[in-house]
Amino acid sequence: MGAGHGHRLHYHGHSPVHRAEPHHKLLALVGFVLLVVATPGDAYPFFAGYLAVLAAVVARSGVPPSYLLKRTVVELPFVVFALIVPFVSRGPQTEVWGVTVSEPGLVAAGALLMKGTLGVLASLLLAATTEPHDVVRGLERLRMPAPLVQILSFMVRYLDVVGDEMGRMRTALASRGFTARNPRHWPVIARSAGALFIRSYERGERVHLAMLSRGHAPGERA
Amino acid sequence: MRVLDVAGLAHVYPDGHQALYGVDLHVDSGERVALLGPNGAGKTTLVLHLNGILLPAAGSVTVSGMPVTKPNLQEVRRRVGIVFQDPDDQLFMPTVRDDVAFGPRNLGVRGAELDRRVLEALDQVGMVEYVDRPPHHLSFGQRRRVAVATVLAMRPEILVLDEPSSNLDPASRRELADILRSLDVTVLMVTHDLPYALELCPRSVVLSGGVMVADGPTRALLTDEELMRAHRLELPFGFDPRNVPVPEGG
Amino acid sequence: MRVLDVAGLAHVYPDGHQALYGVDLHVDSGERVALLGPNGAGKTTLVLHLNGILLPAAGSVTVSGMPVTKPNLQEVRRRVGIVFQDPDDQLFMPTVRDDVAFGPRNLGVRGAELDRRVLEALDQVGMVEYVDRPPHHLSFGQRRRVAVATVLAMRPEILVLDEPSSNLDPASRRELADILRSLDVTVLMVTHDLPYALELCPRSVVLSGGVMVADGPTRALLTDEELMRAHRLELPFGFDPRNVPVPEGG
Amino acid sequence: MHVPDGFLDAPTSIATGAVAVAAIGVALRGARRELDDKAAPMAGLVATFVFAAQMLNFPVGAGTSGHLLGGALAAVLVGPWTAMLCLSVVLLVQSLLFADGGVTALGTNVVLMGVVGVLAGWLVFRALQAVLPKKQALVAPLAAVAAYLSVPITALAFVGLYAVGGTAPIPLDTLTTAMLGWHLVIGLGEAAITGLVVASIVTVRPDLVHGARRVLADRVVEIRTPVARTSA
Ligand SMILES: Nc1ncnc2c1ncn2[C@@H]1O[C@H](COP(=O)(O)OP(=O)(O)OP(=O)(O)O)[C@@H](O)[C@H]1O
Ligand SMILES: Nc1ncnc2c1ncn2[C@@H]1O[C@H](COP(=O)(O)OP(=O)(O)OP(=O)(O)O)[C@@H](O)[C@H]1O
Ligand SMILES: [Mg+2]
Ligand SMILES: [Mg+2]
Repeated sequence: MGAGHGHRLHYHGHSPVHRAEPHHKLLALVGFVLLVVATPGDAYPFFAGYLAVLAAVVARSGVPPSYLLKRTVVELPFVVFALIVPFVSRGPQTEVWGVTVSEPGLVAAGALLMKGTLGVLASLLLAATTEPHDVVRGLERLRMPAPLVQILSFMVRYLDVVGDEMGRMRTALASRGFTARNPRHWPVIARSAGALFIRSYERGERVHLAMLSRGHAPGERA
Repeated sequence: MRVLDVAGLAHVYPDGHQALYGVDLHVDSGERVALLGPNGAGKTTLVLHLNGILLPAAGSVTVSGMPVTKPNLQEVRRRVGIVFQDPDDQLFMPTVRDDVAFGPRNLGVRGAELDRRVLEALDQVGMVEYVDRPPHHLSFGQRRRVAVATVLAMRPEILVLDEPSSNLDPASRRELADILRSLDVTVLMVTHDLPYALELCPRSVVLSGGVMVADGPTRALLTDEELMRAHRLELPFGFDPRNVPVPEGG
Repeated sequence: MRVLDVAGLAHVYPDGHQALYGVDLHVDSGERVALLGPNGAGKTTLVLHLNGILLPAAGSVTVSGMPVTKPNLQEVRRRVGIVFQDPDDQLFMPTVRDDVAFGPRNLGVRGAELDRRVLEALDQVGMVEYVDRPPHHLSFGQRRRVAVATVLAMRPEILVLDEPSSNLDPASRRELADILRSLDVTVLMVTHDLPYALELCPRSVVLSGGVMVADGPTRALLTDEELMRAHRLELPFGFDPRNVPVPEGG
Repeated sequence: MHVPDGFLDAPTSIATGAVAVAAIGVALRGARRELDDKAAPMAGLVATFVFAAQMLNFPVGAGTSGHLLGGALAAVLVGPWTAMLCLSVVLLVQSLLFADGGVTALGTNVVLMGVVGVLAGWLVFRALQAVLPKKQALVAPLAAVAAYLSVPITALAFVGLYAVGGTAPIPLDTLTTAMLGWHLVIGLGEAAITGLVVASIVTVRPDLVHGARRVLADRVVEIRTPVARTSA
């Protein structure tokens, strides 16, 4: 249940990208995205260049491209939005494959998609090559205020605790003949979600106290 | 009649660690069998196969003639009730009442009959007065008792208990033995408490290093010094199995 | 010298449930004391006050003359090592090695000395070969053994164990008793295993319903039938404390 | 409602960034009173739950994505200042690791969900608490109402920002209708979940719920003397 035994976004590896200092990676990510966003929406060669740089880093990291691409589904609602923009936007109309759309809308949608996708890929690469607690460490190095670091490190720990408690709960549900397919069962899930909250809190609290019992001084790193 | 049939069962955990290497076990209807063995022998792993929480890498498990496979899981779980080694794996609802009612409700029990079952099961383990408390705010031993009640309330045909007596106070331990003796079910009980096994189970099997190394009358196993020493089984301080009455049926 | 001094200790849990109603307990340096009592008596609650994990609603706890209050917590926790009843509360690092090293490292131990301590503690509980495994992938009994090792590695002056023998196989149980006897520390051990208490602890105290109801030589308490019956303490099947040798120091 | 990179123009993004930094600064000061030993793990867990709640995503017609916000839930559980910090942390993690919400739009997202969402929820909650009887049983329903209202308010703030610095030329009235319409529906889910979670926590650990502090009953400690004491 403890911190740091992998994460479903994390792709285990020992490449230079994995080993790079987390705060350097964070700065690189932010720099890269700023650059992408600052580029005018119709400067297509630049976007091709950014994509090439990103592809090179991905190749060096050894993370399979399919692994990253599968995770770009987070972008989906946004893609839907981008696809709608040309239809609902104002401005001069133009025709694409026999459909009338707004021309500035089309350009805007293209820019949104390119910028958004580059940002998403860069973030996913960071996640794939950096353990969550290293991200916390990196942000700490970058002088994130202490209370935020504290909340963040508890959050990272609780992701594991909640996952663990949820796994136990799922086993318990299954062995007493429960299947969650039926919507009539939703209230059961809602009620057990409340219990899950307190259970996770108290489990986390006890583990935290166990750490204190073994001389852990908060502020120091585990 | 044979109710539990485990043949050539092997299991590999997702991290690649193999825990069972071809285990055979047969239990007949109405038997009470103790499953003994050192820490890490694979007892819990074996138990978790009996209602399909874990699925075999090789071999098979059959419950009352039904193979434990995906399509039969629902029916198997209705027949096999497991009390987990860690009560926290068992209890998940906001109150003790909800938790004990959960199983029977899934079996279609409702209304007054449901209430009756819940209270009866809690009464058997002496926890009636805790019916409206949240289970995760009970003492460890109290949680274990509620965990037993959640399974009793389902009236399974086969009762599998993974170290049910650990963390129980001595009186609860004896009361649990009385309950198990009074029920007309097949019982498989994992335990490290050898006198308890002798008291309750006429037959014992020993699992060690992922294989079954012994199977026989409990008293015979407990007095086989070589076997005992080889598998980290020792009789506790001040206990001699030859000085105690044979358990009924043994 | 008195190392543990609990006076008038009362505790109310955040949900309003009161678990301790004014408990007194005094333990001298080098003593081994068993803390007995039924499920829900408040034993774990009492134990969690001994290093300030819970803070009293009334009364006080003093360790080696130091009151257990906020400013002293760090020092108190260095002296009092607690093995929790639930090993899952104790183990949180990604590997067994990291987990056992966690405490000594916080005490400033580093390098080769740290490795030595880790391996020695794991060797004492027979878990050296598991040093690189994640603790949450071990069997329950193995987790309990690692939990004991995490505390042994800190070399506390006062060792408090909450049902350390539950879920241990019989040989591990005896080995743990040997370890505890060989250490030159004060031991307070919660247990439901009365023969184990008799074997290991010359003195016992009984907590029941949140108050201390008895304090005396273990054998005397175990043979006081009225006391035993009143507090759900029963000797197990086939065990008579009059037939076994007195523990050293009792 | 996570705003991606490049959705608002640079001046607007910079301005919201500055507002976000200022708001977090104020929240850090305010949270000093709220964030004690017990509240720090609680804040972490609330962040985890908000994170999970925000994973429940519905694509929204003409907005971006619609999902549970969790601002009111966080405010009631840990207090408004800590809640702002929790939401900011969640948004930071989402943008850095999950690519949900752009890195350059972080300021915008913090302002929308972390500041507007939390404050709207908290102010509604406290306003209701001030006029209604101080009962523990009321905490959860009030939290549900606050959660409900916080959702359309946040959606309107989104439309406002878009009017100032949107890059895609969509007519404002279309956007307003779509955003409000959808979020009035999403608000129902928000209210139900917030109410249920708060209710289950208030019944067993009222001490953990910041919004229940002023209605908490005082605790009595009882001392008993042992019935029988055999000493030897
Ligand atoms: N989740 C897991 N992942 C990997 N290995 C595991 C896992 N759980 C258990 N093991 C390993 O499998 C073996 C058998 O474990 P199991 O829990 O079945 O033992 P057990 O006989 O129940 O022991 P105990 O008496 O301590 O409860 C052990 O060596 C253990 O380390
Ligand atoms: N977190 C909690 N919140 C509320 N009540 C609790 C909590 N933990 C324990 N209790 C209650 O306090 C009482 C004492 O519990 P405690 O865990 O100290 O018992 P114990 O003597 O250790 O029992 P066991 O032998 O079962 O471990 C019990 O009645 C229990 O229900
Ligand atoms: Mg086991
Ligand atoms: Mg206890």
